[in-house]
Amino acid sequence: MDSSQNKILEVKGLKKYFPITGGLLRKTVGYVKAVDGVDIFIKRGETLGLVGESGCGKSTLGRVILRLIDATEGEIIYEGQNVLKLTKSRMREMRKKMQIIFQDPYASLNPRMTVGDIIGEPMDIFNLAKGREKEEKVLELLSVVGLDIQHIRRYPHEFSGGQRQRIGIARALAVDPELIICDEPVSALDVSVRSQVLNLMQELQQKFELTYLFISHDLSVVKHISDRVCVMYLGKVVEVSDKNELYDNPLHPYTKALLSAIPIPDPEVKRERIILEGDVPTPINPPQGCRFHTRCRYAMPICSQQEPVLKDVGKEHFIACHLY
Amino acid sequence: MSENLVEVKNLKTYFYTEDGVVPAVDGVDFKIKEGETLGIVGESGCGKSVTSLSILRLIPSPPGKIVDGEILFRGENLLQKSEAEMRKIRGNDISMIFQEPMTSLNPVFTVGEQIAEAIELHQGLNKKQAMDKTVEMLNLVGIPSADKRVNDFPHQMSGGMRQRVMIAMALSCNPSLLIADEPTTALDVTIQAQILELMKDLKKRLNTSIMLITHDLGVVAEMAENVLVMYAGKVVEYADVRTIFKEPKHPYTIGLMGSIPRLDQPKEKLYVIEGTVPNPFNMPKGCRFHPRCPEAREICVTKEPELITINGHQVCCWKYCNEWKGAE
Amino acid sequence: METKTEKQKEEKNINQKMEGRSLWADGWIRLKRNKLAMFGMWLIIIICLAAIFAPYITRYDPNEQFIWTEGPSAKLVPPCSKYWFGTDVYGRDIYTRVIYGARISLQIGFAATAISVIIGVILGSIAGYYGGIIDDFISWLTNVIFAFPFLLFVLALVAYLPPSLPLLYMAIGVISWASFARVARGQVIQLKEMEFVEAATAIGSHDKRIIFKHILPNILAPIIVQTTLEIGSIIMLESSLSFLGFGIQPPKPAWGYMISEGKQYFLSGQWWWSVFPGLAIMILVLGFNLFGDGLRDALDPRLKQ
Amino acid sequence: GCGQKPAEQGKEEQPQKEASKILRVGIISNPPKLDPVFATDTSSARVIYQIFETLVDYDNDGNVQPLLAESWDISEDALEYVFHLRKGVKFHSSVAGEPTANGGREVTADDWIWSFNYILNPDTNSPRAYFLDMIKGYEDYQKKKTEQIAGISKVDDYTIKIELDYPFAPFLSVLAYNTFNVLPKEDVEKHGTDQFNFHPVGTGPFKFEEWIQDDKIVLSKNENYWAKDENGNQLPYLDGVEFGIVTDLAMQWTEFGLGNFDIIEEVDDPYYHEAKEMPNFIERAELATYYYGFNLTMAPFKDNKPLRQAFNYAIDRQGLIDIVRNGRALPASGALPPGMMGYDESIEPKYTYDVEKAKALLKEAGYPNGIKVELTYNTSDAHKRIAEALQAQFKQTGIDVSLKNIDWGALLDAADRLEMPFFRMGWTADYPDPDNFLYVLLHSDNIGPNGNYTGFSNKDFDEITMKARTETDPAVREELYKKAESIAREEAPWLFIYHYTTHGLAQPYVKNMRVPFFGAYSLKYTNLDIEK
Amino acid sequence: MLNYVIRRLVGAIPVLVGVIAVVFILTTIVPGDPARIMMGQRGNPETIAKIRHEMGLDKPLPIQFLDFMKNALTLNLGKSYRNNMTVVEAITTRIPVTFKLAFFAMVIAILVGVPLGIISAVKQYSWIDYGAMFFAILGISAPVFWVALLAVVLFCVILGWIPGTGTGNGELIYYVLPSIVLGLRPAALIARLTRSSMLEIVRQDYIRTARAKGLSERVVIMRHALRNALIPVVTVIGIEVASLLSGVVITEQIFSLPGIGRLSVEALTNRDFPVIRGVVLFMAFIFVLANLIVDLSYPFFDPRIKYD
Ligand SMILES: Nc1ncnc2c1ncn2[C@@H]1O[C@H](COP(=O)(O)OP(=O)(O)OP(=O)(O)O)[C@@H](O)[C@H]1O
Ligand SMILES: Nc1ncnc2c1ncn2[C@@H]1O[C@H](COP(=O)(O)OP(=O)(O)OP(=O)(O)O)[C@@H](O)[C@H]1O
Ligand SMILES: [Mg+2]
Ligand SMILES: [Mg+2]
Repeated sequence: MDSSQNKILEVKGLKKYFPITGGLLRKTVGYVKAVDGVDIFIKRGETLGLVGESGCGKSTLGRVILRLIDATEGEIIYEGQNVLKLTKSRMREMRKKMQIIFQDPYASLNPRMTVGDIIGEPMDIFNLAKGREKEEKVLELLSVVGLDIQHIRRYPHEFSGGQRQRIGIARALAVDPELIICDEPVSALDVSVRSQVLNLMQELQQKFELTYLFISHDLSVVKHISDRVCVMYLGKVVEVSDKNELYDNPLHPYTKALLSAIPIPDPEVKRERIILEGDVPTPINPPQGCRFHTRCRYAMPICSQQEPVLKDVGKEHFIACHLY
Repeated sequence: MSENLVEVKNLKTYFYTEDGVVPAVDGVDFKIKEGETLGIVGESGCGKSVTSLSILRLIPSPPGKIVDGEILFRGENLLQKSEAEMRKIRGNDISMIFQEPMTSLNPVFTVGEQIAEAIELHQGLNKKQAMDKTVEMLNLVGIPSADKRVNDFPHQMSGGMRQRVMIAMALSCNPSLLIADEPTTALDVTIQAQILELMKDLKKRLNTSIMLITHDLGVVAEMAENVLVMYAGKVVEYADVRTIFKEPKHPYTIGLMGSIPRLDQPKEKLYVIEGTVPNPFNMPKGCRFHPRCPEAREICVTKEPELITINGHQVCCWKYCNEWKGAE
Repeated sequence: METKTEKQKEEKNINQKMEGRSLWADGWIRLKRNKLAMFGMWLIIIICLAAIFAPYITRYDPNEQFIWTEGPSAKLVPPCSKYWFGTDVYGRDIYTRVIYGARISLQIGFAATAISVIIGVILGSIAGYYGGIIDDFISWLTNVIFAFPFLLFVLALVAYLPPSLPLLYMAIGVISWASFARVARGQVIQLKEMEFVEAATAIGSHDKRIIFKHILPNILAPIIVQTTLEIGSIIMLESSLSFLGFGIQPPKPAWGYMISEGKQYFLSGQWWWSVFPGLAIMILVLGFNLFGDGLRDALDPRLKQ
Repeated sequence: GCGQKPAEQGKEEQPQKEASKILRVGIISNPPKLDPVFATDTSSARVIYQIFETLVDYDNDGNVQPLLAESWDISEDALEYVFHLRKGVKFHSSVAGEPTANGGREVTADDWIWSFNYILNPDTNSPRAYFLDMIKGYEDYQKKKTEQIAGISKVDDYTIKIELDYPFAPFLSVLAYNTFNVLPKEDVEKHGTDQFNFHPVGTGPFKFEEWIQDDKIVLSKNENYWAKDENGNQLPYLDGVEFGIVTDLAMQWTEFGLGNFDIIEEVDDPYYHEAKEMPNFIERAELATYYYGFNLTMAPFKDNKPLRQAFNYAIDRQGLIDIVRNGRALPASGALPPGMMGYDESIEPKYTYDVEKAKALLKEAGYPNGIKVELTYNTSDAHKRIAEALQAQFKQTGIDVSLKNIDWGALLDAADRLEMPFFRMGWTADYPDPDNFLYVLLHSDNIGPNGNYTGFSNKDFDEITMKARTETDPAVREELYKKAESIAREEAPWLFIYHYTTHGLAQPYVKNMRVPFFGAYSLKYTNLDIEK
Repeated sequence: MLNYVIRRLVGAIPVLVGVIAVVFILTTIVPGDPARIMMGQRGNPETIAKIRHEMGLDKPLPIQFLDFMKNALTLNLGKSYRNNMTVVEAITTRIPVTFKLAFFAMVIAILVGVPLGIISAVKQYSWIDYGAMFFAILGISAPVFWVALLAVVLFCVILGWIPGTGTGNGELIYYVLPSIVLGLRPAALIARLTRSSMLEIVRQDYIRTARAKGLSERVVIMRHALRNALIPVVTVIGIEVASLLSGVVITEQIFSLPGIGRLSVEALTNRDFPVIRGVVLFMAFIFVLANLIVDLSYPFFDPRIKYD
């Protein structure tokens, strides 16, 4: 894969602050700094895994990239174009290239539409196909994601979680996208179903030359599916690297703790576990300096004062830590 | 190890709903010895929670009903006890931790009140003593400045803390059996690690038997001594933890093991158990797993297998029976 | 290739028969199981049928005053085989008037509710969807209406406006929309955050499409429930207006107005004049309430899980 | 609002307390005004009659009789009236439990002079001041050209003189109208025009005690009342009066049945049969007419006498009265009620129930196929009942009447402006004189708020009624009014419906119950008594 | 907390202004002239004009509106056209009656509705449940005025248990029947809501937790479930206060109670504009206040809610 130069998407200094309102006139009294200065890039055809604890801003990042919510600051460059600067109609065009799959298979499908309508809708919007042609395409998509073509006239509530997730995938595929942001697509699924979906996603990636931004909090899943992995903590990227590099040689203390916390399904394996003290601080009032220093066992005085920047320590291994 | 603390025999719990009968638990047998940790794994809806609630006789009724079986706790059949006797057991001899620490605590009472309530009830302490004991328990589960946090409401605590409160509540009356129904599923990995560590530690100190329900095989591998694998309301495999992980026998267990991505063993492609969990209103005849089983044969479709024991390793599959060959 | 499409066609033919069950169909199945709701539905249907076929199920004209032809013997006749519910002071057959009265009540119930649904849902959805200053304004408007003593408002309108049925619909409709606006607004705000709406944006839907395809169909269920319950309360409201002497004009047999006329005679022993129309109101409103309640349970997605 | 405390009854029913005789009267609405200068309605009048007194009032047959004036002299030209005041009449010495500003002093000529000047003062804005516009100097006083009204003067402390601009036959009757009472200057000034309403002080048999809005009004006995009965006993016999406000006739009737009221204002038709059997039920004709006005200034009734007559022939008055009103009225063929000067049964045309004639007239009027009109009436059960019955009757002639009710305020407004084609009205005499009917309601001077809501304007009629106003010879007057009445009947500006009766109902233990000539509301409780 | 209360009250001002604006518009578009009504059936045009002038009715509407708002700030709502009483006094003299009526009605509604709802929920799908809910819905479906009528006939006339209408000398017995009649609808609503809310709560995880602790069913329901279940009920009580104010109009009319409802109808028919405005403003304020009180009571039921 000669993709090192081929960045399909690049995010620079992206910030998303949600205002907290209060007071008589609903003035803004503070911000939830959900995403607070993120720089990442995704190469064409790869899968970038995005991991981090709950509330660290993974979903927000995904949504901002698709402009489902407006960014506060920063740039999102998709094939050379700044997505954030596009007009509404240009943005709609752009949506053909970028799609999203959601975590909650129950909430992400309109319960009043049949499967056929759901999958066919993007075709209507972009005038991709009509009538018979559309129906055939829908049927084709259904079989691509491994659903029975008889299901076309059924409603979402008649499906199991895994099947719904397939419908969601089919909908995303309907416009022939290049990049799909997968926001925890398998977290809500059962073990046996999860592997079905994961395999399906991998197959589709090859078949349609897709690029994935794969968001998950499950490190094993991310490791399985990604080429590169990005670790977030409290709205910031702390480490990005090739997957094997990251799992074999984690540098950031947070990544290390995270990796060690995962229970290995093998009773023989006994590992030294790094137990992090305390809970994740809130993004409303993130700690000064390095955001992780309150839970870090290597914390130094500088950590509480100065914010570490993401730097390359070789082999495209980026890390934001004062230790390096 | 000593006596069997709990012995569940042929437990059947059905739900009589408007759409039909759901045999949520359909003939489950297992035992838990004193001090033992039994892990129960299985996919969503396979009857794990119903099994545990049946032991406490907390099945919502209607529509639920325990239709058959015995649950022996220290040799006494819980199913024959009166409601009042059961109440003495609940929270006292057997206590339970639930999956969702966010919703399992009553939002309108302080955590202290909620824990002390059980202590007062079962240990005959007065309010003050109960509150002291509560603080002690919170300290035990590692909540910092417990004497202050007793007065917090659940919403003032993080998920990990709430789960600690749940554990403190469950352990406050020194139960002999602790049922933990997916105690860490809702938590982040780092928090999960803290809680697992805590449970291991407490177990060591208090020698409580634990029935640990989870669908995370990693957690089972780490915590349990024996493992029970359930599928569609039935036990499909039951063995000690090493055996289960090293030599799983049931095709379902094998599939389960193969289908999870592992940090330690990279796989190109995950193993896939085809199909979906059967519709509870319409359970397949014969072996309930046969529609998804790659090795299914004639007999699997027609006849239900029994749980058989091979070297202390119980499995419910025709493959290990004599009839297997004949069915080919 | 050919065989494949052939096969697909075949399958499609099968599919047509195997259409999925929409949430509506599901709701209907649940509703059918609810005995009280079905009882309510039958009450409504029976009364509607009675209203439609009124001339066929009564012998008399609702406005015919028998005292002028039959003399005082036709005045205030207690219920008997000739006049099932008795007659009023003019010798009009109360049974007939109660049956014809259903027409008025239903007409007002449906028409006024329709007006308030239209106003309420439009305003509520706009407020919920666009938020900001539009929301502030519409919410202010709803609050004003809520804070306004309802009955006084209608009384004032009806007392001062020339009485006519359409005006009555309007008057009632114009002030009952607030509850619909509130329901719609709340629902839209909730739905706006749902992932399927986000998904619709992600596939490039316009606002219009999102509102009409994704949001409105999903707020329909609570709106329908609210509508059913509202029809009941509007029927009740109309009857209180008639009772207070406003609204419907004689000789139209409005129930509330019959109660109010009969009230004077109730205390002198002629109970039937006001008791039967009262029962009629109660039964019809009961029907709508039972049915609405049942609908709520049947269409409530929370119960599905 | 009904007096007896059931809980305390047992406790307090001790012998000495039992002597307290409180008359409990049910009235239909909260009186807007207890200040007689401003009151215009009968509910207020009922109370005001107990507190205040005029110079003269009526005997049982409608003749003027002395009240606070013991006698009077009228000049030959009928332009000068001299009143000899009763001595020993005192203002109330207390109001609402507190001493009055006047201290209970005697009424003298000065008080009358002051009272008339106060009532007629343009700044006072009394709605009834114009009743006395025939008094000399009225106009100048209204325009504030004079400090005092010229025509009212003091002769001595117990004699006053009133001069008129022109001879006005019913003048004495107007003085009996219950606006023109004597008022204590000190108290009016103390409370001001605004608040005197809540502290009314007069000379009547009862003193004001308490007024709980919408609930009740309590009066107590005036111990210093000037009148004594024939045996020399101090009047009134009652210790007090309590007016309970119950806005619904059905409820009032119920309360009466429960014994919570001793007297009720009105018995509605449904209870008439029952009430009629009661010993203290009295009914008599009233000087009042119930009619539907035709608007003579707009289509279809404008310049269409046959149409108006057709309407008048189309209704069965007796049937309506018998069946709907239980016979409690007299059919009306004209404007004047029986008992009034100028009323004569024989005056033509007599409107009887004659469908054929009505149809013929309708044809003549240009509506051979019937006609549609809208009747506006004001919201009330009784009016609605009549309207519904007439609506059915009209139908037989091919007259399709649709009904529209509006409230009283809106009806008055529309009537003033002559906006409604066909509307309900009624009239009860302010004073027993045909002038109060024919001139007030049908003279073209009074078109609009003054009382002529039909826009009736007939030269002959105007002339006759105007002439009758100043005529002093009763016989001539009577002839004039008969003539006027016959014009009114012939022209039919109204649909004449019926003449009211008035009635009173009291519990059997109420002694000396009567219904005055002028209507039940003018009953004074001076000699009523309770004997259980 | 105080801060919050002040904020809410200030926030209510635009709503109250809106309410008053609506009343102004209503009272000017209506036919019927207060000055004319005061004159009785026959009026003298000059006197009418003079009275109109004194009432300020000849001023342009916006000026009247501003004058009213200005005066309202100092709680000067003007004087009744009808009997010169100040509007504030007219309202305050009637408050006790209406307040008592509404209060008793609400107490009855809660005392009947909540237990009924609980029993219904606890015995879900039993005949007690069906019966209770059927009667609850019946209670909502029967017109108040009609029930009042039946009640008067039954309890006053036939049985004689209640002495009559009105307020007597203020004895509470006079309030019994009107309160029950008025409380019927809210009682039914509360019962229904308590039931559904209770059913929802007993499905919650923390109820299972409570049971797992070994608490008796009574403690589980009364202690753990009820307080949570009452949260939506409290909201409805707040909303019901508003509809109670409407109900008061009819109830007071039928039972001849001298309260705000009667006052408002009387004012309406007599075009007593200052009183109409005053009453509407008062009712709107009560509505706002009731909702505020409800909101303020949330923290008692639900500690997650805090105002500051
Ligand atoms: N619309 C919003 N308004 C305000 N705050 C928000 C909003 N959406 C998200 N946040 C906050 O932003 C932070 C990041 O949220 P986000 O959903 O991106 O986290 P996440 O990493 O996806 O977590 P999870 O694993 O739980 O999905 C959280 O603290 C969340 O509370
Ligand atoms: N109250 C109930 N009414 C009807 N069916 C029920 C009820 N509770 C559980 N069931 C059914 O019982 C079966 C087993 O449920 P159970 O909760 O034990 O599954 P589980 O193994 O705990 O799953 P999970 O991993 O999702 O917690 C399911 O099919 C479920 O639908
Ligand atoms: Mg997320
Ligand atoms: Mg479970």
